[in-house]
Amino acid sequence: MEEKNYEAIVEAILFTMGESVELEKIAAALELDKKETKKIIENLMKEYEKPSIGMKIIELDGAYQMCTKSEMYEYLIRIAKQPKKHVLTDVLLETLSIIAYKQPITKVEIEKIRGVSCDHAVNKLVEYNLVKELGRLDAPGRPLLFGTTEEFLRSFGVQSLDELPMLDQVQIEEFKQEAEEEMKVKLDI
Amino acid sequence: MEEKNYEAIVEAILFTMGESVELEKIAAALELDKKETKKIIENLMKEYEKPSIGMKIIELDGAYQMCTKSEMYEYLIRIAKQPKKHVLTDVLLETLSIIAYKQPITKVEIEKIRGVSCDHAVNKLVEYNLVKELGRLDAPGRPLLFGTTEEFLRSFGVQSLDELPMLDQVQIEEFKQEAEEEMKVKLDI
Amino acid sequence: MELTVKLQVFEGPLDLLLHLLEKNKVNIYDIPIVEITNQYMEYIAEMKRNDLNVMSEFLVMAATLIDIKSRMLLPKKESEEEEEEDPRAELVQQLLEYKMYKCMAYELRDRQMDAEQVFFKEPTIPPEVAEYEEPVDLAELVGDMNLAKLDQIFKSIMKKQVDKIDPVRSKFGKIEKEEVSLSDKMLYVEDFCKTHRNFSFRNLLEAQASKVEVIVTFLAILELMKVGKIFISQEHTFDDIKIESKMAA
Repeated sequence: MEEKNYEAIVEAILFTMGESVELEKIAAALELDKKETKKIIENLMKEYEKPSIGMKIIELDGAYQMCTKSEMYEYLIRIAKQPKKHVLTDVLLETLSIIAYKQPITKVEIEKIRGVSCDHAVNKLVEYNLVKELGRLDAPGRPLLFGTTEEFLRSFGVQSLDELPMLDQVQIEEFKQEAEEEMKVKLDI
Repeated sequence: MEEKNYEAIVEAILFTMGESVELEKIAAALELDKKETKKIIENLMKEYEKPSIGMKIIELDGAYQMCTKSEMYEYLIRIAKQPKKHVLTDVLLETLSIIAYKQPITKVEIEKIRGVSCDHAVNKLVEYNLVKELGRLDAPGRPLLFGTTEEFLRSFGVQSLDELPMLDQVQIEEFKQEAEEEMKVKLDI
Repeated sequence: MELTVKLQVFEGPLDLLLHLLEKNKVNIYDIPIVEITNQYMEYIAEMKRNDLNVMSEFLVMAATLIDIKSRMLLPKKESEEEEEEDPRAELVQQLLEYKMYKCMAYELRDRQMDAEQVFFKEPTIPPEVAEYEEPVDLAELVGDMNLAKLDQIFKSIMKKQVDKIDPVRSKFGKIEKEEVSLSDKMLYVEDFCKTHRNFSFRNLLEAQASKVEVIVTFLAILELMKVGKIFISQEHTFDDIKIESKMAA
């Protein structure tokens, strides 16, 4: 190989590792800087978008992982074992969404929002590896802080926490104004 | 996908399975006969010969497997050689201390003490060879018992397990009394 | 059994409250607190009282609703110096936040369904490469951690365990459920009305043995007033309330 086929190397790395591989590591293996490496990976990702290719490359918080395209699911399910799925109840999903948006967060804060004790839900989420401890809050009782894991990003097809679907300030404001309009109408009658 | 991208499907199958997959199985997943399937696989194999691709498809006794091209080994080794960033987090340290002082102990007991699921932490500690399985508890479900390893003793400069200063009943009583004293003081105010 | 079925519908008091608001087609910002409180209490009454942990969560919200309800019944301060805050404001804020996360939870569920269609691969590291897998460097991992520090960590965990045992509450005996039912109390007040046509609210309360009895007596008065069996009057805020029986003697 006279000229290095960087894309082929990245491909081989992601294929072999199976798991997510951090940008730094790939850059070190290629002996390139992070910026150049990122460009190569992005090219490869674009290449993989072709319908003639069965896999895709996903980004997870600065790491990359190879997986199959969802269109392949119906064929794969005939031959491969279904990846282990955790059925998330409404309680678990609500708790998870609070943790995702408010991390790092303590159990007490979660309980304040939901109005219900969350011990069981948080423990289950930790067990499912969707949530992890982030350390302890520097406050009386040193309560545990929780946040989401890389597995959370993977299971929900989110690249990074910044990419979480947002009810942004604008939407909230609109929501409020709408309600206020309605109120006025009522008061006018 | 209007026209089935058979090659993409084969690719996805070989990727997902990792190991060798028999022709029959691939044919069944594609809903094609073996002859047609074989042709598709052979096309794909030829495609993979391109130097811009990091993997190859090999045939083994009527079965097919996707693997990395051997030219890629040197890069993979670089990835493997990169020191992994291992850190003993708070979670790991807390779990380790509980195991050290309470061994042999089951995961359930650790969870009771910490109030959070400990699967991940215990697995990591086992991976780091600081903790090992000691057998199973003779109780319903026969849960695994965990204890510290010799490496743990060495790394923490302990001569033998007896040297672990035990938090005995006396100390626990003291803690309790301390807590009660504190409460009394508060109530007196 | 009934409780678990119901709980699948309502994941806690806020969930129930949102349901009631939707059912009544009212806006979160304009909660008709009296109606909602009544409906909420009806729901609580229907719940089988066999899981105190769950019940208590619902009861905390019931108390909040009743608190708001009573604050709204009180005449507003006449001074216009400071604008009085709507007693519902805090609840509205909480409901809005909860609603937002509920909405996000649905969004997440959709995403999960899409993401689930994807397969990952186990690592297949060729033996030539696997040889180079470096073992974990324990010395570096452990760093300056030592037994004394580990001991400290353990002690602080155990101390937390001990702290969890509330020295006051752990000495409490069993809490017996006090049987004070609203309907019983209403009968009691009606009886009282027969012998005392006009009486003071304070006097009536003085005859009550416990806090629960006082509260239920107050609720009984409200209920009897609503159905028109008694008439109440009060000259000034915080004055004693005069109760007059409207029932035939």
